[in-house]
Amino acid sequence: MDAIITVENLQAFYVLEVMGERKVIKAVNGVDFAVLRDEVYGIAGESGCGKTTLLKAIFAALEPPLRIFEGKVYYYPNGERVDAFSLAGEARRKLRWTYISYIPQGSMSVFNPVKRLRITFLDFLKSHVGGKREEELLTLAREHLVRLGLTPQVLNGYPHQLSGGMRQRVAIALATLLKPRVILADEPTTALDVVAQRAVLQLLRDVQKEFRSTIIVVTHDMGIHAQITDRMAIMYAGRIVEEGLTKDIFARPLHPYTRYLIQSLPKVGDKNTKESAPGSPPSLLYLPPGCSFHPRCSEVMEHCVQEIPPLKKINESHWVACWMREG
Amino acid sequence: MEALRELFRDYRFAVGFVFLVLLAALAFLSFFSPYDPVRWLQVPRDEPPSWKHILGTNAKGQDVFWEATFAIRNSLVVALIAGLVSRVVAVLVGFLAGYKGGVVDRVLMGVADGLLVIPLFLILVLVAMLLREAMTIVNTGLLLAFFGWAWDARTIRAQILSLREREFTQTSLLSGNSTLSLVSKEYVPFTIPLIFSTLISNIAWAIGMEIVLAILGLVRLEIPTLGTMLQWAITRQAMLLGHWWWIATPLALTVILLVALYWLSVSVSEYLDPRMRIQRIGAR
Amino acid sequence: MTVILETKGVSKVFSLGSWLSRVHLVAVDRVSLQIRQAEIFTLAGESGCGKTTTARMILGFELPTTGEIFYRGKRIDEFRDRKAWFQEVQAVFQNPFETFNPLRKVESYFFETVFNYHLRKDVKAAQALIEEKLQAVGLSFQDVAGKYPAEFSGGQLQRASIARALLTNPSLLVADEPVSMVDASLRMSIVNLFRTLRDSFGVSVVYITHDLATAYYVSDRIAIMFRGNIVEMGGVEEVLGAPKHPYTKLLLESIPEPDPERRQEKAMVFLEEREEYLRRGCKFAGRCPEKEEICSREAPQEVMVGGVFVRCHKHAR
Amino acid sequence: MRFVRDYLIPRLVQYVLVIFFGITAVFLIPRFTGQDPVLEIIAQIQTQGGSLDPIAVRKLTETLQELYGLRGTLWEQYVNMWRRVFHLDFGPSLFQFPTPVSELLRIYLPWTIGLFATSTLLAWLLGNVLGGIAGYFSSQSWSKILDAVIMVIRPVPHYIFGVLLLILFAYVWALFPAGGLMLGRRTVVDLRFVMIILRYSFLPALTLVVLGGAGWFQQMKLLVQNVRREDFVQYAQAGGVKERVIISRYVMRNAMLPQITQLALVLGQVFSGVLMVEMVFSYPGMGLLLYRAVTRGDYNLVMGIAILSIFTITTAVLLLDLLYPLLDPRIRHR
Amino acid sequence: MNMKWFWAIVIGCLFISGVAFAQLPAGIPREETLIADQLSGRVGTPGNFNLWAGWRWQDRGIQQLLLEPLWTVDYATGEIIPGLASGMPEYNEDFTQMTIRLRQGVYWSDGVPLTADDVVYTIDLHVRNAELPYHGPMAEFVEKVEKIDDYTVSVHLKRANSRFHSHFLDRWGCLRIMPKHVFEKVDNPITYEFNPPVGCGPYVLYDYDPAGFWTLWERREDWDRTPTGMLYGKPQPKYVIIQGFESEEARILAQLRHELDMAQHTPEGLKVVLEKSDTVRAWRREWPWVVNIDPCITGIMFNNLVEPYNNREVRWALTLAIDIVEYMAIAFDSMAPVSPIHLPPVPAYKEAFFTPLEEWLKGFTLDLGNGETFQPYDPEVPFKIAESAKKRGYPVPEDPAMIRDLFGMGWWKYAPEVAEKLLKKNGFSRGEDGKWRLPDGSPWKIDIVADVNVASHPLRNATAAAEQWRKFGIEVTVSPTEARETMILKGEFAVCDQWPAAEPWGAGVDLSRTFDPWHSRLLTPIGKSVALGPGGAARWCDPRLDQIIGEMEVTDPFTAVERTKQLGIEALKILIQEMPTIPTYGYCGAVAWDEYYWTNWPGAENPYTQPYQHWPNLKYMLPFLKSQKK
Repeated sequence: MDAIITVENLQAFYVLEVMGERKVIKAVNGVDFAVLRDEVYGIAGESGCGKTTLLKAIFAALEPPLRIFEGKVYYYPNGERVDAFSLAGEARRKLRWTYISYIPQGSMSVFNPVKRLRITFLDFLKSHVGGKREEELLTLAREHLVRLGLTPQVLNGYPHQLSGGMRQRVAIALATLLKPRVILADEPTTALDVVAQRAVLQLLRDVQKEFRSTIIVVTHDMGIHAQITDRMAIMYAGRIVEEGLTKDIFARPLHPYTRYLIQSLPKVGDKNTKESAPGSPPSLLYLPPGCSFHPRCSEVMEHCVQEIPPLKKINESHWVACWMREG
Repeated sequence: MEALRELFRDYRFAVGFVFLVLLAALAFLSFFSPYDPVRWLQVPRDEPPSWKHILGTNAKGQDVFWEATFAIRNSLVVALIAGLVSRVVAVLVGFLAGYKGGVVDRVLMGVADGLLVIPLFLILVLVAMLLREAMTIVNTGLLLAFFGWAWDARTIRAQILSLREREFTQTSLLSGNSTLSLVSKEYVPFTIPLIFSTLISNIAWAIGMEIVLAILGLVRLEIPTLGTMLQWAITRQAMLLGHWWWIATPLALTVILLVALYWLSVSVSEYLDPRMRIQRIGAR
Repeated sequence: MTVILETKGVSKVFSLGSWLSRVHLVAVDRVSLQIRQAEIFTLAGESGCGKTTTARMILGFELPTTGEIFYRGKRIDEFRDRKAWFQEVQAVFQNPFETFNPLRKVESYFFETVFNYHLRKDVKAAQALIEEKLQAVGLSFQDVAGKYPAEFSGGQLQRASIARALLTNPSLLVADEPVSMVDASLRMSIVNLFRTLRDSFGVSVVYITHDLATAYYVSDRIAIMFRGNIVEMGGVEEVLGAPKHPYTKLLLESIPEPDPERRQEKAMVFLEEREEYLRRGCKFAGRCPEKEEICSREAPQEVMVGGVFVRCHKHAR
Repeated sequence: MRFVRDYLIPRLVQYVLVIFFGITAVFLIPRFTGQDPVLEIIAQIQTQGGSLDPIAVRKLTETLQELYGLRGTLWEQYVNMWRRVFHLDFGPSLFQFPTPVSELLRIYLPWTIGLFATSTLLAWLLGNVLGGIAGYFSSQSWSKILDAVIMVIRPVPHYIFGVLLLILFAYVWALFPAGGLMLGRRTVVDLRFVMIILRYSFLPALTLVVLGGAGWFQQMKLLVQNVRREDFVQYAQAGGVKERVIISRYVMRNAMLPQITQLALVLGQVFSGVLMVEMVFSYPGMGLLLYRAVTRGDYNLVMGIAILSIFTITTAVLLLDLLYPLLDPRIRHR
Repeated sequence: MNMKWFWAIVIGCLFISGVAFAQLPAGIPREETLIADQLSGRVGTPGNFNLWAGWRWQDRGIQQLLLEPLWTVDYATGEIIPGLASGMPEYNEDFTQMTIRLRQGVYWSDGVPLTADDVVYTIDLHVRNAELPYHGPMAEFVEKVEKIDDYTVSVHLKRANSRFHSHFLDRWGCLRIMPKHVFEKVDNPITYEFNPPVGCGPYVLYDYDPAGFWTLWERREDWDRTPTGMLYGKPQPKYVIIQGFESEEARILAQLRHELDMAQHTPEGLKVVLEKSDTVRAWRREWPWVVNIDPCITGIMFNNLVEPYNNREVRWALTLAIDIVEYMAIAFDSMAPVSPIHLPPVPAYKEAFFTPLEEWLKGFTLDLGNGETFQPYDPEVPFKIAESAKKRGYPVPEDPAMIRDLFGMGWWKYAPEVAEKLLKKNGFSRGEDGKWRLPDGSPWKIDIVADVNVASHPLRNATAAAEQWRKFGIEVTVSPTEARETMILKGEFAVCDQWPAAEPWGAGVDLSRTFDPWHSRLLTPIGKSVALGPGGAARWCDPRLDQIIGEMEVTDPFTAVERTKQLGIEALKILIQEMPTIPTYGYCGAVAWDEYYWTNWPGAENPYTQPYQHWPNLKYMLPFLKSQKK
């Protein structure tokens, strides 16, 4: 196995002091998985299931109140295993954008609003590439954009002059500027219209093909996962409840939650009534006992209320955490 | 009360608040002063601090401590009048200009800009001279209030402009709210931190301005304020004569007052900052 | 079927940019459409196509630069006041967390609506009415009471937003991208609501979206907008079942199919919004796969093809 | 050209109106202060020992009124004032008769620009840079100490701070002069000249820079603490952009924007602090000139300074408004 | 910040502070220079020396160093010093002609000799030119001026005036002689800048600050061709700088740094320099240090046309409500001499008026009605003041003569009960709160229109009076206002802190200058500006005084000395009886001299001349200074 990121029993909680009371939000509550070289890995789940936190932890961007309670995240730059949390300031800074980079959720405000994009690109380049003149770096940036099918003209503009879709694509270009091994994409298509979504997906696919990068895509939209990911995990309330090859998951969803996610998707030409999963995702502050999904599950059993189901291997590449699949 | 308890967890708020309470208590003490603050030769002159006169006495034959109680009271009154009255104007103008837009906005902001552009100090001195006999505590406060609203009205307007674009404005309209209740219900919670912080900076400004006017002798000098206390101490050379207690007292009170206000302002704005409030609500 | 709302040649012009580079955009260009009693009418298109501006003009938040809007034959600016108009038409917005002031309790909007429109006299009766509407969207007063927006999930809050809009028993509900900010898994619960409203309460819904899948699922008629123009309009089955305008085809193709076996591999051209707005001739010409010489020269006229309005040179002949 | 019609013209109209009303106010207010500059002069001659009899007083009054342009009704004076304004002629100073106001402005303007404009800008720069850095590293102890020191210094009145500096640097350690710049008309501009001026201006400038800078510092610190939380800053940090670049180009640059607007407006408000400093250090500048003019009812001089100041500030604000899109490309004029 | 930057700044600061430590302009040796403070502050018209056209900051050296008048008063010695004139003015029998004899051998600083032509030209020009401030008296009186010979001028007057010469008698300004050869070439003598200036004084202009802070004068090579040189010898300082300060602190520090030889401070400032410097001395070497021989009297002025101050008994009641001991403590820290009459207690006047009046004062009686009387004079006041000063910790001399010298001859008793009777007699009453009510029953409020300069004597008087009257039960406010002069001249006040009477000449026994403003023909209604300030602003007159003034006009102050004095005494008695204004204490100057570079200042122990640096007489002091070459 050629892992590029491994996550081992990760527990990342937010610890808040509210009105003199200590509150723990169990955003990532014991997650294990490995992302392989040269694949697009999807993480699906509703808002508030902890998927963004998981990305932050993978990116080793830990600012209070987020704290790691247990577990490790490993990087594999140049083939050796590195504990991401133990990286010191400068070492971590150097790995960023060269080994691992990050596509933000909304690109609305991630660019310096008062500088032309050229400057922003140069800032990122200069901080990682030494010994080059500004002109050379700018050429690098231009070539990169061209390779991704974007017009280098955007560099001369200001961020607010771009449409949402364009801005998101420029953000992707920025994130891939230094050909990182791993790209984390947090809801890269949310708030974009379908046409722009398509453009972004197209770009991500191109990036992956071009640079052989590993992409970890986090989104609640199963359509996106279907379109782009090779393997995916379904997250619910801070845990992975199902993991497998994307095509397997869409073909044979094992977890009731996964089924809801897939079946509720409307299709043109299909006017049959579709239902969402009933109820709302649970608060990460007050998790229900046992399987977190049991209050919304149509197949709930007594066992589900009492004990948390472990992630079980169903076949070579398909795992699920549900008492229904027990035995 | 919940809010207060939470605010007190911030040492800046706690210290600022305690300072302010102490100063207010000091101001309140003035009602029990054994001396008439206007009268001279009440006590032996130029005496350094002692048990009898804990902050010494000045060259006018006044007990510096008791004089300071009046000074802080009067200065607080001036600053509060200036701050509150100008707040009312600033809020009204800011909200009106921001919400109504168009001609109303142009006219109001024109007036505000006009006030900002004319060298304020020139007008202040001119008016202070004109009013000299009438430069009582209240009038000084009102005068400062008159010149203190323009900038803040602009800031408030800017915020209203951005709030006006937010969707909940429309929800509120759809809920049948009138303009007045829309503004008061939807915008006030967002502008309160701003209003509060401008209030505090305006109060600080008014205190500073009162001192400037007093040092120039443009207010009624027999009424003790922080400014007139400094003015007397300066003109009677308390500094060079080594009567440090006379000048240090109003100076220290000014510094403490403004530091307390600054801390309160920083702390409360942080507390009232919508982002933080939303976070707190979300974390419940 | 009765037409309850009609726009006649409504346009809206914005000027954008600083004085250093100022342009005037016709955000909405002579849009005429009709909304009938108890139907769900979808206004679809990518962002920046003018659909939100159209909705805002229908709601009266924005005044048309030219053109008129009629509600049951009456010009909407003739309504006695804002309130009288909003009793007839209500709205649901894209982001439920922005719909409600994050610093206020959600319930306050409900009570305000009840009392401002004099729907009920006392708190108890008001609460009963609110409960009724919340039940209709699958919530209860218990779920809402005392909570701030941040304490809801997106789906819940969006349903609450709809419930609030229903309080005045409006005839028309304008829903501006009501599900795009809601988790995909919860979208259907909201979309289904619109069906219920139409079927059970006879409410007309203007459903604004870029997602043709839900549009197809829920709506009766659809108008596809592109850069200020309606390029195709008609029954949803006709328009989406057999798209005539190349743009409609593009939109349909772009839906991310939830099927790993059917990936959109075809590359596509993208152009910036402003560039297209300022384009002469057919605004879609820049990325139209079926572009002809005339398209970049002349703006196409609206034609009726099989009960569907199309604005395309291809069909004009 | 809709820009011209919708934006530029209204803005220019506002500009002109502000100047018009400002100047009118400045014309009117001194005339209500109850001072009669002519009587003031006569009184001065009398109290200083000159003896005048009634005929002389009447004659002198008439003569002086004629000279000062104070004859005629208020309206005539007003019209006359505008006529003179357009010729940039503010008449002679009433109190420093017969020196023309324009001559006085010419003498004092270089000093004012030299010290007060410079120190205001310096205060702005220093305050913002330090405040920015301190705001970015607000959790570090040096930042906290600096903040505390500045917090205590800021409320100190200019007069007292100036005198303290004077006592410390001109008496206890006699490093700087106590005032009285000894440069006459015979001086040639050479290094020594520059040094003398620098030395003489050092303490007044220090007072203004420290007290003015303290205010900017506090504001900037708060602004930076907010900007630091913005997405684009956090993203740049995530992207491993060097901290120096983040501070200067991301944090400061954005936090600076409101400060720039403030600066133009603050220029009109510096008079009070400046006046105090001029008093303490016997510095020739506009503040004192204005104060004396106001207190002595020197209408012409008040008009001259006020018009200069109103014009400068209004123009600065207008230019800033027009140029602001260059500083903040997001700005859109509707 | 970068360390490099830090050090650059530190070094820069040191560099700036180290360079050119010498304060003075290049080539001006400090030890040959006298630096004096300019009382009137920074010059507003630095390039203009044309004193004849109006106020030009004359104490920047123009009157002290550059110009020489015909005559100068010296109040310290009580003498009149003939400057350009060789002796006193000579009148004819009926006072319609005055003859001026000029000193011979005097040259203008540009080498042109001074002659009768200059005098004739000056007077002629003033008669003709209405824009010149001295046009009034010249046009009113001068019929013809003629040159008798090169050194004799005869002025023919339109009507009798025994004091016409006073217009040429310099106290703090007079009509000084113009250099004809300069002015006759000038188109407009009003706008002419007179730069470089030409004078007959011992110094010429060397340089000045274009911003007006200082003026530098250089001793004339031919100082012996000036009256000063001829009278007193060579002025010692080669250079004199007259420098203005905007703040008391800067002035004090400059003196402590030996950068200021002569200065007039506030009493507090004086205390500081005396305390902090070993080389600074004051007029008196011991407490109370200050100059107490100034010819000004300070006090409180009423507007005698305003109710209730038009009532003599009200004025007297307010006088008796003052506890002068406390008053002096408040006003001037007990350091000034009180005066019960409208004259300053300078030595010359003490001898001429105070002593002769003392018995009369003791016997002076007020009628309180119902047959009650009260003798208000209290000769013990100086001793009471001495006692209070001693309590404050000041080293007060024991010698009674000295005490009377320092604190005055006496003042009015503190008699609130008498004041009460006087007021009640006039219909005043006390309210429930103990505050006074006017006869019409409304509260009695006094607003004292006051000077804005906190250090000034007028405001000090206002403050002290307010304090005393508040104690007495009247509501008093003090309103310092810049419009004070205007308001006072126009009579728009009830009570103010103006000098209670015009200063006398300061030499001789002629008090005409004090009484003239009160002649009934000058009585000005409220709203119109008075012609002769400050006394006239009180808007009071008395037929008895008219008569005395009339007689003075035809009495030669130089020859009929006894008669002049007698007239003065009679007039003073009327003023005391009527008390139109309240005199309190003689003006005191807190003068400090640094003995670091120059000594032999005219201190109290050796008052060879008046002590001020701003008076025209400074030029007569300079020849006596002794250099302490350092």
